[in-house]
Amino acid sequence: MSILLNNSPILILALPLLAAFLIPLIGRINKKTVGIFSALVLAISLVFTILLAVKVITVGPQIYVFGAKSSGLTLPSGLNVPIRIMFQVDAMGIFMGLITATVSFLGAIYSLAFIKKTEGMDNFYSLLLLLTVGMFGMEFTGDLFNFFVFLEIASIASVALIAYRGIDFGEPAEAGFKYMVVSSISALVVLFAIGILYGEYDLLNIAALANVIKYSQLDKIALALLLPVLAMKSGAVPMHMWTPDAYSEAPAPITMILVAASQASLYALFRIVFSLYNVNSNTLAAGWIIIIFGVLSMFIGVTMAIVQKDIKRLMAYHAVSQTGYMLLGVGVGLAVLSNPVALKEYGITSLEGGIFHIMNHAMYKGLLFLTAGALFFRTGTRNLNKMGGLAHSMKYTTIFFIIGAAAIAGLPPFNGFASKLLIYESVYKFNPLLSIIAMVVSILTLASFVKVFHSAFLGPKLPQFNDVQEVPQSMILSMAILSCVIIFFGLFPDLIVKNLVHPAVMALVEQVKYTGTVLGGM
Amino acid sequence: MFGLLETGSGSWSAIIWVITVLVIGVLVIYVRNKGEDSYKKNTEQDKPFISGNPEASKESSHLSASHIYWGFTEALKGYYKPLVEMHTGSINDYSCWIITVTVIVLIVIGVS
Amino acid sequence: MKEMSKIVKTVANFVYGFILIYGFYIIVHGHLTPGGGFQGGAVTASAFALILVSYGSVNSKKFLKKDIFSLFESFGLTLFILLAFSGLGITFFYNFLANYGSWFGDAAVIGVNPGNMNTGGLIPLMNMAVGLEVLSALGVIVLIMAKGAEFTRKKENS
Amino acid sequence: MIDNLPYIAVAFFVAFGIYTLMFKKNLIKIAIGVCLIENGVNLFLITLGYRKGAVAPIYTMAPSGQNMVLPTPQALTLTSIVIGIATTALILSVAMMIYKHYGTLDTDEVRRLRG
Repeated sequence: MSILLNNSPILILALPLLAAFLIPLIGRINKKTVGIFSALVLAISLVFTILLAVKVITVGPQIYVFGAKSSGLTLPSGLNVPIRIMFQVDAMGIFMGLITATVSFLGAIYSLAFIKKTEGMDNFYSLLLLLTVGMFGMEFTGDLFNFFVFLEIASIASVALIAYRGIDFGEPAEAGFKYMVVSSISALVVLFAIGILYGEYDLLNIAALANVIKYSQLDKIALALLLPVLAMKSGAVPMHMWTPDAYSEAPAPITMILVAASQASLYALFRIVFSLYNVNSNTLAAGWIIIIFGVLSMFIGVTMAIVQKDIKRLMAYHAVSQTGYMLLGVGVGLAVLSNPVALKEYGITSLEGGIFHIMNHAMYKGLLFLTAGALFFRTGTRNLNKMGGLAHSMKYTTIFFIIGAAAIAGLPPFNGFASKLLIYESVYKFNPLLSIIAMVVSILTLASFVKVFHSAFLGPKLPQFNDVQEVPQSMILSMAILSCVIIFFGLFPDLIVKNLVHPAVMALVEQVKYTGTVLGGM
Repeated sequence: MFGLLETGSGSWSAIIWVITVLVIGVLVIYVRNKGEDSYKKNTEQDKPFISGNPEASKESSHLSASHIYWGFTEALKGYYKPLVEMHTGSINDYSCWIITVTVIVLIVIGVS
Repeated sequence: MKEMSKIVKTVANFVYGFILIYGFYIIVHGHLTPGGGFQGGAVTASAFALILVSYGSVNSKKFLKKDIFSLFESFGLTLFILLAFSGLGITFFYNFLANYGSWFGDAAVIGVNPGNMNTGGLIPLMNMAVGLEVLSALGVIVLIMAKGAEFTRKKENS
Repeated sequence: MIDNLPYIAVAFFVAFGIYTLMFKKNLIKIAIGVCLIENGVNLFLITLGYRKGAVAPIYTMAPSGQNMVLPTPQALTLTSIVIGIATTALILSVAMMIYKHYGTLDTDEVRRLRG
């Protein structure tokens, strides 16, 4: 047992990876079992993530070195360099890992009923597992190049999943093409920046790099290359155009996982600015860049959402808008990072709001995309103009939609309110105007979800939807779990903030905690 | 029990909020029940009054999505027209935006 | 794709075996010389592409089967990840075979060496797994793209 | 000057790649643009590890007493090439799917998703 627990950082990844490679073999014998098999593997992975989270929160950051007993390699000259590939799981990494594990597990359960076509189904589950592996890797890795590899694994898997229906329809292929091009541009720019950092310091390990980084001209260039492309991968305006395309055309469970994948890029952005550069860089400039991305994303995302007619496209624009909240909260925290007084007064709170919002967003946006998928599953359309009166025949879906919509609009007592409150109050002390924009955006969010609710669920029962029924049980199960999580987070936000979010924020803010675990153990 | 979430300038507890809402709701229902009770089910009180015009069929009364917030988008036409046109859907523009923003960030970070 | 002329086919027949052997050589010597699983696999897959181009997609269906390729692909991948799992007693990817005396277990000479095949522990085995994976995966890609090209040609002609 | 030649080549690769991505209207050409940037970045990584007059870092039958170039960037480049193959294969297959449904590869017409 202890050997499993000691190896848990890698088992979280390696088991889905093994399953992803086994599934084509299993699929040759029996096609029906692959879905249950992958859900099972992801459940095991979720259990390991929870165990690892308990360990990280209580004991401290965990280091896992590949293929050797220690992370360093002592050269004959006596120089000790952290050359090995390693996983470094701290509170922030495991926070994101929990999101990934939950979301991908629920996505697999939802897919059991949602993916009906038997041809190519084993490939679907393989890719879903590979996408999960890529996200976990991005969140756990302590090595820049390894991060690039996992970024590419995640984006290749997600493109294949977005274009999954491209055999029958043109639009998914188009969305996949666009996403592939932008994500390979971003990955190559990331690789270029990694090359710059490597050429300067001969190091790839994030902690070791953070220890020696000087913020020279080259480091500035590396930061300026990493910042916009990682913001792009997380869907920040004005580079958000791939988001509605990809989110609306992917199958619904995949869209939910894609939201988490974009948040993994967001995590990488935070990791770069906090753990790698921290106060060495000009945090005010970097912070304001992130704040401007955030404000633009919030406002343009929500105003574009109001005029949409496609339900998943509308929700995708909301995903852009909600990403803005996270960027705003964390950007304010970053802008005051080198000012200890302001950091203590409102910076930490603002960071807590931004980080907490990541988890909340993954939950309620996942739920909303799943309800949109349920509507598509039964009605066969995503066009809001053609829907109506579905509350008569899909009662559970209606309830779940109301919960998700209330949470995204920031209505108490759901979880969206808790994190938005943290953001409003702390950002108000930094700059009142930003806080007011955030509140206006919240109102517009509510307005546009009222539109969806009215046009899809309310109204008389339409004749063309007479034989519409409630969705199958596996879909209801995953939506119900997400709703329970949302209500729990909404009722007890202090528990989550105290036990999960605050350690994550401190892991980001205190650079020494990150570098010390690697360099101290050498 | 009532875990307070510190927000820096105050605190928030969803449990207290829920209890308050329940208490107020009970009060409202109590006050409402004390009022005049002349409503009778299944009489002509149930029917909508449209100045004597015949009632339209229920199916035709559904308001579809593009009619909602028509006034809002019409009033903000000057804002929406360029914004919607910005989303051309052409992959060339997507890469243009990425390159442009990267260059701007390069300049800002390089100067600061 | 259409069949090509007799000259091309004869030359392809002649070269095919050499390309395969060269690819396998690169795979097996992955731990000693430049190359390894991916490069060798790509070379091997180019032999399949040669057959496909020279014989045309209809004729080459007899000996290039997508089904078998995809079977080998997942087999190679599974083998690789199982080899990585086998070191789990210490850490993932731990090279427990190296310097152990048995399979690929001879101690490697530090510095300039004559290139003993029997070194490297798990690494040559992993190279072989990756080579198997890559040659079959690229084979599948080539076959599927040939199938797609067939379709677009039909569409253009009609 | 002559030492910096690889870096100038990198700049050309990346610049042509970006030009192709921004102004070329054919999906296949856009795939080529991505490949160009990728090759530029790979060349950049390889050049970082190069030392003048050094030999390849292979100990099998190596000439003794000579400097060797840094092997790590070469390992990175190999990985990046492998990933690049996957990316290119995926872009091209998706482009084929688009052609199947849209009957064109023009980016001005491949934009049913917009607004």
